[in-house]
Formats: sequence, C-alpha cells, structure tokens
Amino acid sequence: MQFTWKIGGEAGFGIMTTGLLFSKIAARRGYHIFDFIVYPSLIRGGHNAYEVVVSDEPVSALKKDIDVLVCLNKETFDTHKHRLAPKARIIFDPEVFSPDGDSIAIPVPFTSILKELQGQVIMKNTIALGASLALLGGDLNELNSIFTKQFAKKGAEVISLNEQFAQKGFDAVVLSNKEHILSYLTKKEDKKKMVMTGSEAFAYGAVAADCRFYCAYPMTPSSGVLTSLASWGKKTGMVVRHAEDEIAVINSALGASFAGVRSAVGSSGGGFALMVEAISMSGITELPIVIYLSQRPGPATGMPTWTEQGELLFAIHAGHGEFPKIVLAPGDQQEMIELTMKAFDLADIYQVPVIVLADMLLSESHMSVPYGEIQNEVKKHIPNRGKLITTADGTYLRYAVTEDGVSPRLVPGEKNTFYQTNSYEHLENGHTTESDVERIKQVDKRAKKMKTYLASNFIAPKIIGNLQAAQTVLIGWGSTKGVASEAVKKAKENGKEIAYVHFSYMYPLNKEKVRALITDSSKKYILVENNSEGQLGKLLQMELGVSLENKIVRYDGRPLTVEQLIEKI
Amino acid sequence: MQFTWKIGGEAGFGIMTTGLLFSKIAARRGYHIFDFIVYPSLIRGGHNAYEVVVSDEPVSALKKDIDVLVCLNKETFDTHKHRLAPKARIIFDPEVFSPDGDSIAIPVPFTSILKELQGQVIMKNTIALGASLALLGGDLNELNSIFTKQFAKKGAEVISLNEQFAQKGFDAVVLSNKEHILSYLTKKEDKKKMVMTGSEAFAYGAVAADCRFYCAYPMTPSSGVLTSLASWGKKTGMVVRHAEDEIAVINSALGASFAGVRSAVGSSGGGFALMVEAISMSGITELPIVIYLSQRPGPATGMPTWTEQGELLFAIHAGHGEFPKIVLAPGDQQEMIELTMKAFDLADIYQVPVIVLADMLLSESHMSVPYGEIQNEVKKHIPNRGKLITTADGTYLRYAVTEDGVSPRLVPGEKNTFYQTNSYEHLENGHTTESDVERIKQVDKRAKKMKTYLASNFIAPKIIGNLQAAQTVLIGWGSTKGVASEAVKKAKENGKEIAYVHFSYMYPLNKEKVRALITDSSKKYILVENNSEGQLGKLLQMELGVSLENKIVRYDGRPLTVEQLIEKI
Amino acid sequence: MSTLLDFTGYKPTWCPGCGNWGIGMAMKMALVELGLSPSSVLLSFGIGCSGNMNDFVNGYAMHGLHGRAIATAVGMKLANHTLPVFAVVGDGDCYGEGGNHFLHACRGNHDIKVIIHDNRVYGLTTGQVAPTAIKGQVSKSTPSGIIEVPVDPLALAITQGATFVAQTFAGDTKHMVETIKKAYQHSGFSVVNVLQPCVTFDKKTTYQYYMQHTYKLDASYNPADKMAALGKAFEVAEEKYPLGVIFQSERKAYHMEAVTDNAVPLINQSRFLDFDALVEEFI
Amino acid sequence: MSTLLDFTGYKPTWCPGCGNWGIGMAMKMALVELGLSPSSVLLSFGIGCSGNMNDFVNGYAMHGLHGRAIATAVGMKLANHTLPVFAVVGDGDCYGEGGNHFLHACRGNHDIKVIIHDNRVYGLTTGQVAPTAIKGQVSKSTPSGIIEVPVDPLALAITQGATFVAQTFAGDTKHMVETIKKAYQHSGFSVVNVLQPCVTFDKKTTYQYYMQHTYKLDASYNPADKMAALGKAFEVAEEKYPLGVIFQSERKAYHMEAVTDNAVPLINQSRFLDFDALVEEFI
Ligand SMILES: Cc1ncc(C[n+]2csc(CCOP(=O)(O)OP(=O)(O)O)c2C)c(N)n1
Ligand SMILES: Cc1ncc(C[n+]2csc(CCOP(=O)(O)OP(=O)(O)O)c2C)c(N)n1
Ligand code: SF4
Ligand code: SF4
Ligand SMILES: [Mg+2]
Ligand SMILES: [Mg+2]
Repeated sequence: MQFTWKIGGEAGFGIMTTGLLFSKIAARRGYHIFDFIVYPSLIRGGHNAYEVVVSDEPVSALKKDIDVLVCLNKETFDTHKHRLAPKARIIFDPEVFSPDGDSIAIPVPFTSILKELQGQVIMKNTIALGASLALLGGDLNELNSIFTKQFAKKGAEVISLNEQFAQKGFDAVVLSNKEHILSYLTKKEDKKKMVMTGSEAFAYGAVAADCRFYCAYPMTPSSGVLTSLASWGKKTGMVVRHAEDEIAVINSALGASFAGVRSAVGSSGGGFALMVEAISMSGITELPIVIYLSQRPGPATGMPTWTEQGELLFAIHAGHGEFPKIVLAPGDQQEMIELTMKAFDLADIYQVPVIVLADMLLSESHMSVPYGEIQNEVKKHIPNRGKLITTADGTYLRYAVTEDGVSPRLVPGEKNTFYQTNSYEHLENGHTTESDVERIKQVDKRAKKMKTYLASNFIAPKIIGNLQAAQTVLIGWGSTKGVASEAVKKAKENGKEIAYVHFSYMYPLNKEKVRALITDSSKKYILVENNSEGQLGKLLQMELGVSLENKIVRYDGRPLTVEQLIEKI
Repeated sequence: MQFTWKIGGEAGFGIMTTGLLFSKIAARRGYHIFDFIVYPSLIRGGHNAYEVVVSDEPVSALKKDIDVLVCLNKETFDTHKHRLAPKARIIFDPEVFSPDGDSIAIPVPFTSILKELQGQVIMKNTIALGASLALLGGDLNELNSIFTKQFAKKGAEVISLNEQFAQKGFDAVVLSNKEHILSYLTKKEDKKKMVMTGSEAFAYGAVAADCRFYCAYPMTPSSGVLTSLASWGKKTGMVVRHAEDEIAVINSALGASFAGVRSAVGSSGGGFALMVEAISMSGITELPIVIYLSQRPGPATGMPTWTEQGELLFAIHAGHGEFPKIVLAPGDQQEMIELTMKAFDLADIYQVPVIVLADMLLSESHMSVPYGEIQNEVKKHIPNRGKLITTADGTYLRYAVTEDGVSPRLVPGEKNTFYQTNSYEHLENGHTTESDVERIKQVDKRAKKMKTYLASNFIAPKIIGNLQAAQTVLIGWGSTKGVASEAVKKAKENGKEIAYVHFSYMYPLNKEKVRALITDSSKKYILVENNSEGQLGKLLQMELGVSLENKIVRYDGRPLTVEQLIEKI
Repeated sequence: MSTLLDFTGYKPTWCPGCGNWGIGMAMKMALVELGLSPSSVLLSFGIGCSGNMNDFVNGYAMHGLHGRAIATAVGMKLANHTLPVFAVVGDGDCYGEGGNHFLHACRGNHDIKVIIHDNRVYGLTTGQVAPTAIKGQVSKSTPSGIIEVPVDPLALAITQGATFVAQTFAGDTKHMVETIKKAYQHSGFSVVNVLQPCVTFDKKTTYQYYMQHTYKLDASYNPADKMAALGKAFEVAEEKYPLGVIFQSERKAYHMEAVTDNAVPLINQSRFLDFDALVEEFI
Repeated sequence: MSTLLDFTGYKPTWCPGCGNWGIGMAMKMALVELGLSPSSVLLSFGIGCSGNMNDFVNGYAMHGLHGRAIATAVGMKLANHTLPVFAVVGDGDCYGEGGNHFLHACRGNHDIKVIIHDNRVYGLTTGQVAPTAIKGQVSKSTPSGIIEVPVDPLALAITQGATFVAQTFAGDTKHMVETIKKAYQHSGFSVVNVLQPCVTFDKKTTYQYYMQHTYKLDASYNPADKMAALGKAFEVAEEKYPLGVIFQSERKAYHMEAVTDNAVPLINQSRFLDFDALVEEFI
C-alpha cells in the first residue's frame, strides 16, 4: 500500500507544520513516510505545498499521482490537478471553490467552522488534519496527543481549542462523506519510527559524535542544523554560535578544533564558498573539521528553496594549494546519522577537513527512520579521536613524519611543553620553513594520509538491487539514492531487474574497490544526477578513467522522479 | 653564448634593484635575459639572491652553473659554490672573506671604497655593478644613463655619487684583474628589448585592453600588477583601488563591470579563495571580469615567496553551482601580454569570468621581450566588447535566449529603458524566477556560451620543437613553457628530437583539437608540472579521457630545471 | 518627469503589514520627487526581504550577493559617477555579512546612498537575530537570547568617516521620503538607517513600539556637532530613537579624487593610447 | 615560574630598529610577570610582520590566516576558557581584512586580548597603506596618496561594545608591559592598539614622531566615561596620541554566557549521552 496526501495553500499559513504533523501521525500509525516541501524564497504570499507519501514499506521518493489533495485555496487545485490519481479525494471549502473533473469531492465547510468557533485562518490547517484523518481511516488520538505535547506551554485552553477544530473537520467527513472513507491509515503494528529531515539527522549525528562546537551563519537549506543544535544547546552543552559571517564561522571552528574540541560548521554553496580559504588552512594546519554543505541550485543566489547536486566537483577541489580532504554524501536520513558520526571520526583520525554533502531534497524532506536501530547505533557509538593525545614530553613534534602520515596531535594546555600549528609550510616542530627538503617531507606526509585512508577507511559504494542479475545499472550519489532505490523496486514490479550503485564516499576514491562495480562491459550503466553536468561522471573519469555514456540528469531545481528514471531505462 | 651572473647578500640591501639593473643593462647591450629572484617571506635579514641568465639567443629558464658570482657576504658564496662553473669568477670583498676552491677570485675592496667615499652600505651594490660590467667587458655608459633617469628627481649630486661608486668598482677590476676579463657583454646589435616580469606584462596587457578599473588587495606574488597599474594611474586614467579585502575587491569590480567598464582583479591563492563566491555571481549575472591568479606554494599561507602550479583544478572548479568560465595560462611575458588582451575580449564576448593563471616564477621573474613586436601588437589591438550595446528599446531583455547563448548587454544609463542583472535565477528580462522551464532555459543558455567559445575562440596548444620527429613529447602548461622550451633546445644539442605541447587555453578544452596532439601511441608523453598532483594530467583525464603515465613534477617551491627534464628523458 | 508607476515593478511579496512596504513606497516617491527616472539611477540590492525590493522598484539594478551591495555600489559609482547610486540593504546584510564594507565605505566617503532596513532580524531566513537585535532577543539561532550587544550603526558611521548619517522610520512615509531626498542631495557616503518592523519575526519592535520610542530631531539640533551626534546615537541603547539627520559634514567624495579626469565619467573617457609613455621603465 | 628565556623562540627576522622588537619583548615580559608559561597560554597570530612573532614567542600558538586571528581566538576561548587567549595582529590584518571580526568581537565581549601592531602600513607585503594610514599617505598601492581617512580603531571599539580599550607605544616597553598586563587582568574583549614605527616603509610615524605626539593619560583621567574616552580617541585625528587605558567597562564575557556549565571548560566537560531527551520531537 502506498498513497500520497498533499496539502497546499498560501505561504505563511502553517502549511509546513500541518504537513509535518500528518507525516508524524502516519508514522505513529505504523507506516513509513517520505515528504517534500515546496515553498518560494519569501516569507508570505506565493504558493506553499507539502506532499507526503505514506507506505507500508520503507519509502524514499515521491510517487507520481496524488490520492488525497487538501486545497486550502483554489490555486492548490489548479496547480496539482494534473497529478490526481483516478478516484483521488479532494478536500476543499465549497464556499471558496468547487473542483472540476471526475475526482471525488470531499467538501468541508472550513469557512463556516471558522465562523462558528471564531478561529483564526490558521485553524484551517487543524480542520484539514481532522478531515484528512477521517477520510483515511485514522482517528484523532495521535493528533490530540501531539497537540497536548506541542501546546503544553500554551495551556489546556489552546489544546482543547485545537481539538475542537480537528473534531469539526473529522466530523464533516464522517457525517457527510462516509462512503468515500478509505482505510489507508488504520493502525498497523510496526517498529517505532522517528520522522526527521536530513539536517536534523546531521544535527543528531553531530551530537552523537560528541561535537561540542557548531558555528554557522543562516543559509537555506542548511539552517535546519543550526536551529536543531541551538535548540538542544542547553541540554547537550554544545556551544552553538551564529557568527557575523561564514569566514568567522569556519575560523572560529578551527580555533576550537585547535583547542581540542570536535567542531563543525554548516552552510549552502554561497557560504561554503566563503569558507574555501580556511578549508585550505585546515589542510596545512591539519586541524580536523566537519563541514555540512547543503546544496541548492546555483550559481550565486540561484534558487534558494529548490534542490540540486551542483557542487560535487567544487567541494572536492575547494581550497588553494594541494592538500588532503574527504568528501562524503549520505543518501538518506539514516545514512546521514551514520556518516556524520563517521565524518567526525575521519576528521580526527586523518586531521583533515571532511565535507558532508547534502542538498535541499535531503536536508529539508522528512523520512521515517527506525527508532530502535538508530538509538542503538548512537548509544553504542564511541568517538574515535585518532592520534589526539593529552600528554607529551618536551620534544613533542606536532608535524612529525610518520608511517601513515598522521602525527600525534597534542591538546594545548599540557604542562611542560607547547607547540604551534602553522598555516605556513613548517618544520616537523611547527615552525615556519622555506626549506625545499622540509617542504617535500610535509607535502608527502599530508598526501600519505589519504593513501592510508583509502586502504583503511574507504568504503565502496552500496549496491541496491541485484547487481549480478541486473542488465541495467544506475549510478548515482547522495540524495539520488531515494529515487534510484524506488526505481529499482518499481522496475522489479515491472519484471525488470535493475540495480543501483550508490556513492557516498565520494572523495578520494579507491580505484580498485570502485572500478570493479561499474565496468562490466555486459551491462548498461546509466549515470543519474540532479545537476546538468553529470559531475559524478566527470569525477569517475578523472579518478578512475571510467567514462559513462548514458546519463539521466535534472537541473530545473526539482528532484528526479521514479517515472523519469523508469522511462529512460 | 650563455652565461649566468648572480648576486647575493642580506635581504633588504637592494639586491633586487641591483639584479634588475644588471638585467636591463644586458638587454641594452643587445642580449636576451631571464632572471629569477630568491627571497624569504620577510623584509630584512635572511638571504636574498638574484640570478640572471644572459644569452645571445632568447632564453626562458635558468641554467645549471653560475659563471659570475657576486658575493656581498660570505653566505652567498657558501650557499651557491656547489653550482659554480669551472673558471667561474667570484667577486668578493677581501676584507670580509676569501673564497676557497679553484674558481677565479676577483677581489674588490668594497669596504675601503665605502670608507673612502663615505657611502652607505647600500652603495656596495653600485660598486658590484661597476665591477661586474668591467669583468664582463661591458662599459659604464648604460649604467650611468640609467642612474641619470632613475635619480633624475634626486638631483645631479646623487647621480654623480652613484657614478663614482660604479667607476670605483669598474676600476678595481680593470686595474688588478685585467687577465680575467671576459667579453660576454660586448655591445651587440639586436632588436630593442624590454625587460619585464609576468605581473608587469599583465598590467601592460590590461592597459592595452582598455581595462579601466583594477581592484586588488596586496598579496605576493600578484602585487606587482597593483604596483604597476597604480603607478600608471595618473597617465592611463585607470581607477586603481586597494580595497579593504578581496571580497570587496571582486564585488566592486563586478559593480564597475555592470556599469560598463572593463574590470579586473588580482591576487594569489588565498585572496582568490575569498573571491570564489563572487566568481559564481559573475557566472549567473553574466558580468565579464578578468581575474589574475598568481599561484604560490599552498595550502593556506604556504611559502609566499616561492613558486608552484598548485591551483589549476581549484581555479577551474572555483564557484558554487554550475556555470561557464574560461581559464588561460600564459607561458611567458610576451604570451602574458597577448593572452591578457585576449582575456578581456573573451570576458566581454562571452560575458563570463576569465581567469589568467600565473605563478611566482612567471609573475616575478624578468624576461627580455621584443620591443617592436609588442608595441605593434598593442597599438593595433582593438578591444572586442562582444555584444555590449549602448542603445535599446523598451522591450530590452538582458538575458534573452539566443543562438550562441550570448545576450546583448546594455550599458546602464540608456534613456527610456532599464533592467536588472540578477544573482538569483531569472527570466530573460532579469527578474527573479523559480520556474522550472525558465531555469532550464537559462542553464542551457549559459552552457551554450562555452560550446560557442570552443568552436570560435578556443586555441589548441602550441607546439615547441618538431612534433612529427619527436619520440618523446613533454606536456605542460603556463610557466613550464620556459624550462620545457630550453629542454627542447638542449635535447637537440644532445642530438635528440623532443617536442613540447604547451597548454595555455586551459579550460574548457576542445576535445577534438587537443586529443590529436597527445594521443599518438608511437610516442612517449611526459607530463611536466610544477606541483605534486599532476593537475593537468587529471584535467586531461577528466575532459578528454586521456591518461598520461609518465610525469615529472616538482613541488618544493623551486622551479623545474632543464637538467631535471633532460635527465628524465 | 517620471511617475510612481514608472518606478513600480512587480507586486511585492512582503508579508502584509511589513515595514518594507512603506520603505518601498518611500523609495519610489523620493525618486519621483527628485525628478529621477528608472533609466537615470543605479540600484544595488542586497539579499534579504529588503533586497527583494529589486523586483518591485524599477531602475538599472544589480541584485548581487548577500552582504556585498555596498562593495558593488562602490564599483558602479566609480565607473559612472554621473548616475546616482543607491544601495538597498538589510541589517544582517549590511552590518553582519557586509560589516567590513560598511566600515571602509565610511572611510572612503563613497558617494552612495545606503538605505538599511533595520528590522533586528534575518527576515528572509526566517527570523534569526540580526546584529541590531537587542541583547537577549530570542530567535531560532539564539534560543537562550542573543549574547552580543547590538551594533551601533549610527556611531559606527559617525566615528569612521561617513559624512551623512540619518535615521528614519518605516511607519512614517513622509519622513522617509524627506530623509532619502536629503541623502541624495548630500555628496558623500550617506547612511539612512530605517527602523523597520518585521511583523512576522519580531514581536517587540512593532509599529506601536516605534511610535512610542521614536522622536524627531527639531530645528535646534545641529548635525555638524559630532559629539552631540554620538550622544544621539547612544540614545538608541536606551531604546530612544532620534529620527532625522543625526550627523552631516563636508568631505570630497571618493570618486572626485579617484577618477583622474572628473569632468567625464570613467566609462565615457577616451581610451588611453600613449603606450610609449609606459614602457620607458622596462628599458 | 617561567623566565623570558622560556618564552623566547627563534631569532626575530624583523628589520633592525623595527617597533616589533619592542612589542615582542614587551609580550614576553608581560607573560613572565603575569606568571604564565608557554604551556598555559593560547596565542592566535595574524599574517604580517606582526604575525611573524609566532616563531619568536613561545606558547600554544596558531598562526592562522591573514585577517582571521580574532575569529580563531574566539573559538579557542570557547573551547577552553580556562586558558588566557591573546591575538597578535597587524593593523591591515585586524582593521582591514579582519575588520568585520573586530567589530563583532567587540559586540560579543569575547575574553580575548588583542595586541594590534599599528604601523600604518602592510609591512610584510612591502609597505602598502594600512587602514590606519594618515590621509594622503603615499605607498605602492596609493602613489597619489590614500583617499580614505584612517579608521578610528579606538572609537570603533568604544562604540561597538569592547570593554577594555587601550593605546600604547612600541618605544615604551614599560608602558606596553603594564598595558598588556591590565588587558590580561580585564575580563572581556581587550583592545591594545600599539603605535609601532615601521622603520622601513613609513618615514613619517617614526620613534621621534611618536615621542613628540604621544602623551600619557594621568590619574585624573576616568576611563569609565565613554564620552571622554571618545574625545581621547578623536585626538588621534589631530595627531595627538593618548597612551594608557582609554576606556574600560564591565560586562559578562561571552564564554560566561555561551558555555552552559561555566565551571568546567568545554573541552573537559563530560560527553552528553541522554539521546532519548532529544528524539521526542521526532516522534
Ligand atoms: C553568503 C551568504 N550567506 C547567507 C545567505 C543566506 N541569507 C539570505 S538573506 C539572509 C539574511 C537576511 O537578513 P537581512 O540582511 O537582515 O535582510 P532582511 O531579510 O531582514 O530584510 C541570509 C543570511 C546568503 N544568501 N549568502
Ligand atoms: C587573504 C590574504 N590576503 C592577502 C595576504 C597577503 N598579506 C600577507 S601579510 C599582509 C598585510 C600585512 O600588513 P599588516 O596586517 O598591517 O601586518 P604588518 O606586516 O604591517 O605587521 C598581506 C596583505 C594574505 N596572506 N592573505
Ligand atoms: S519576514 Fe519580516 S521583514 Fe520579511 S517580509 Fe515578512 S515581515 Fe517583512
Ligand atoms: S617592514 Fe616595517 S614592520 Fe615589517 S619588520 Fe620591517 S620595519 Fe618592521
Ligand atoms: Mg534584517
Ligand atoms: Mg601593519
């Protein structure tokens, strides 16, 4: 079972909150969800829409047609009617408009309910939720219990008021539209779930990784991390700082890293661009840092509230001069939590900058993830701080040349010694040098770290589907995992075996481990990217000498769809 | 005939000026020169050295041994004696030290001359020049005429004082070392020459290109451009601005570009890194800008006064999001002037950022260039401003979709119309849009510009030597041209035909035009780069799918040497 | 003679009741009353709700990068100093991300009119504190209240070389129009800090709040007195907001010294061709 | 108890006679007299002749990026507020490239001691004007003289929230040592502007010049008086340079509000493990 519920209305009237409530309720009823938000880059006015796919199996992408459309205004209907499924239910206010076409009309007297209970416009959302639950065979308990939690501070009155509006919406359907009620949301026994965005997943992973300093300057679609970590600050003790600009952001984080605490920063392309100089400093000073880069369509300001994977090559090459760097790109919320914890470990183990690549699709969409599994992982996680040491004798060398390229890193403060970390080329002791011999030593030492990483920590792409059996193999990275996985399922339903090779350890690449997966001449490989240039394709060509002829790309700011993939296969 | 003259002494005592004077005199005597400066990243103390290769043929790299070494202190001798040619002449002050070994001692009583004429320490340089000219069979007229020009403002006294010191040095050699005098600098009839650095060449090219706004923040080794253009400002009328930081630098330049004047900026890696966000803006706003990036060994502060080619891939991928960009890398001073004029044309024709890549070796070394040829080129140059227009009707569309991807660009101020240039994705009229259709239109339009460029303006790599005959082919870019060209000559002297494929149009690359030159299976190709990663190699792999197995790289901050190339061939 | 309509672009997307509506209207009225037309003015917009005005007010405009509108305006003015240049920016934009450009533009006395939407928040990114936020202000990025004290933009401008520093209020169109016109008439770096209620994200500094806490400087006030001006600037810390021209002084605008031949704007100057005059030094 | 020798690193490469020699010595003397050791102090150096001190003075040091030493120091302090943090920077570094960090660090009152080498030039890049250069100063980047008026760092700090603002002179070691010690004893953002002759690139502001143009504030001066402090700051424009603590006030240092449990520095706090307390909101 899989269905799509969608609500639309004017921006600034609580569509987001309402959509999220629906996602949570569906998850509480035992179902898996994936949702997607559409909003313009402005605060009010313009059209907002929130779409939730609910399924009894894990789901990671939108589906083609809409089964229930809640129209808080006429525009919603007009904008989305072309996607209506046969027998789609339309919840609308007969006083505002009436839907044409042959879908099933579920009139709900929003306006008169508002009048009757003297509520504000915003309450339409609550009515809509009540009506939706009725229509889908849910009940109001989950919603009410959420109200109780959410409005605890605001008091019993607000809670009961919300309950009343929900009830009205619920009744409106039960009383006059019984025949159209579906059973999609009937309670189902299933593992407990959490509903989170990619940004929330990064934030959660950062806490689990014992990150103690997070610095950022707001930028869509990365700000969710700042919001979550700041709101948790009092509990976690993490210092979360909204600095004056992104340059301050990363330089403060590197200062904190030098002083010994795990540090991270986050932004989108424009803010990340301002951090590039300091990323290079992280490279030569060998100070660990984790950078959350949530992409949006560029260049420059671009399309701030839409999605794109346009910064893979930029991230990989960010920074002047030559130095090691690790780039990871999780494919979904659960992977985001895992790879975020991993990112902090890798940053510490190799004393390098680690970039965690996301995009608006991953950062702002919600997905239901298994509560138990994740809490286990998080609780059993023990941060690996690599060669961080807290004591050393007087002859301590910060940049000692070692077998694996990694030098012991002393936490400043240890008595009887001291050292400097240096953005100039340096001697093993950290002092500035212009010696040719010392320069070569340090360049080689830094490069060695990546050889060690490729041998010890690099993980080959995940395979989704049956690679052996598959004639057609999709290749993608990061957030394309969601749509590609659905395409693999869908193809199987259509009796076609395809597989998806999912890159999340983007750079550097272990030639041997990767080549094998994408160079079977008997198979057809198709590159799948949410950008125009096919950047993973370029990367594979540069790093492995593998060139992929076929590609499916999308660069209009919208996510790739399962249909788009299936039709091209 | 080819010889190396080298002078060394303590930093801050006029070594640079002295070396340059020697280069100019040699050029005035009818010879070709190439020089190289060695100085630490500090103002005084530490060792400075200045090395000039003089030849009766064009010369573009240092040679192995030193024929005349002027030691203003003992350190100079100790540091460089291992490079002394048989029969090398050593000019030194017997009161300070005496050179060991079997080279020819040319004692000059610096100290006593200073005492006698009561001059400051700095005057040692003048003495050294006089002595050098005597030793090399030059005469004092060129030197004195330079004094006359140089010290015009300071008055006749200063001039004659300098002349006296020069004379003393000259006499010291003529009187007591006649037998060791060489005839290297005897006047030779030859085309008039100019002695300039790569930075001066860029500055000169920018003036020739009618650039009217140059903005920069000082950064070694790019500051020479700022110095030259600022000093010419009163004459040229160019507005030359030292801004508060590199972000202001490029954003002001883009503002000036929007208002319609040709604009350029310059920096080294660190400052360039801060401009990356605005480069992306240049991409989407389609505002022309020329960026001079003079590389030095990184990462971060690195080795500020040394040389490296470590930022090719960084420059190519600089900027968030996907947009067109042109990267050029001249190989020497003359090419720098040509390509700088070209860079401004390309920026205007395609309305894109154009990066001119240099490095410390090219930016700060002097080379003699043909006066006549260059003045001709410069004087006949007519800037091509592409589709810049000064009148338009009311329906003017700034981002009109066109065949070649380039839209007419109206200079603001035209009556009866107006428009906006926009860092957000936009409609053809420049207004902000989030429409999928319009987004695709504009992405495709911008991409189209590079297709047009590759077809109309891309120029294939230059061939130096005889590609047909050569069994071994060197492949390099930018400043490696100098050393590679010398290697080709040298190999020929040793009876071996080799060729050099010189890349200066770095990105984007025209696959067809380039592939042919580097994929003849019967030849051995060797990549030659002044970095550790072999970045051109990676680029060729990524863009053309050509992988080069052999490479010669150097990354200790020093330039590649002819010997290093020859020995590996 | 152009009209309001000539300057009117797309329908604003600002929240109903937002102070930006007033500022947008005042901008257009001032431009009209100054006898300017969309073809005779250069506009540099920052990124923010404030900067979104780029789609609502017509002119030769550049919608540049967040924080960089002043830097961009500096280039515009130097390239063509015959056109007036306005920078329309947010407080996060101008005092946060772009603080350094603001500081140094004051020193340079660039002839730019900067209209700052002082709404205490980052509106477009949904309400995080701006550098103008009152200490303790709670927002998504500062759930326990902002630790920093607010920037003092007026004192900053006055002490660092700006030659025209004024404050006005988004609720008083007439006063805004007057102030913008005065800024235009002044030659040099002109700062117009506009107190702007953000009805969506800042519940404290509302129209009512400003009605109560603002007052107009009267004729007796002498904007030439730097110390007095600073006294006025400091009142802001006590939540008293003087409206009017707080400080004004005379100094050559940057372009008058930077553009060699002032009579002709850089863009219209004839091309330099006397190359021989330059190469002497290379011989 | 450590000695000068303990703090003495490599032999300085500064030009003979450069004011930096005095500043370097004063730094070491102050650190010694404060009973600190190279193991008990965090140093953040900018890039410049000034920043080159990183190789000459021992400590747990970071030689970071040009213009960013304050931003870096902010992170150091928050990570381990039990260690004193000094930022040693140039005037180009701190007021030019890094001006925005300086401005906002004043607002935040971060407990950092900033030692600014005010030499009017960019020494390490061979003498271009710094933002402190006197209007008209000629340099490689300003052959016709700088157009901007100098930044007023003292007034900037005083008006934007710094709680300790002092000025001293590289020619007066004793006064420098005293001033640095006072800065150390103050809790909060401490600005020490050091007037430093650059003997190589600025022929005007020599030792002699400063001998003539500086004077020490006497006991009668009250640094708590903000207006008086600004008066002193403005004297600089008339080439009169007051030496001493120009302004001082009390305000909680940033880390005291930002670090949840102040008793323990961030780095030594026990790891947060109550994950269940966070996930409620996801259910
Ligand atoms: C370099 C960069 N960082 C962050 C952003 C995201 N961003 C867009 S608008 C904005 C702040 C808006 O606040 P303000 O400047 O006060 O304008 P307002 O919306 O309040 O009018 C931010 C942080 C960006 N576009 N670019
Ligand atoms: C981002 C960046 N821009 C420019 C430089 C080049 N640079 C090094 S030191 C310096 C200025 C030094 O002047 P100042 O900060 O006043 O220190 P001083 O040498 O005078 O002590 C500059 C511009 C750099 N290292 N990084
Ligand atoms: S968010 Fe605030 S500033 Fe932005 S438009 Fe709405 S009310 Fe105005
Ligand atoms: S250049 Fe100036 S500041 Fe730098 S060391 Fe020399 S004298 Fe000191
Ligand atoms: Mg704001
Ligand atoms: Mg300085």
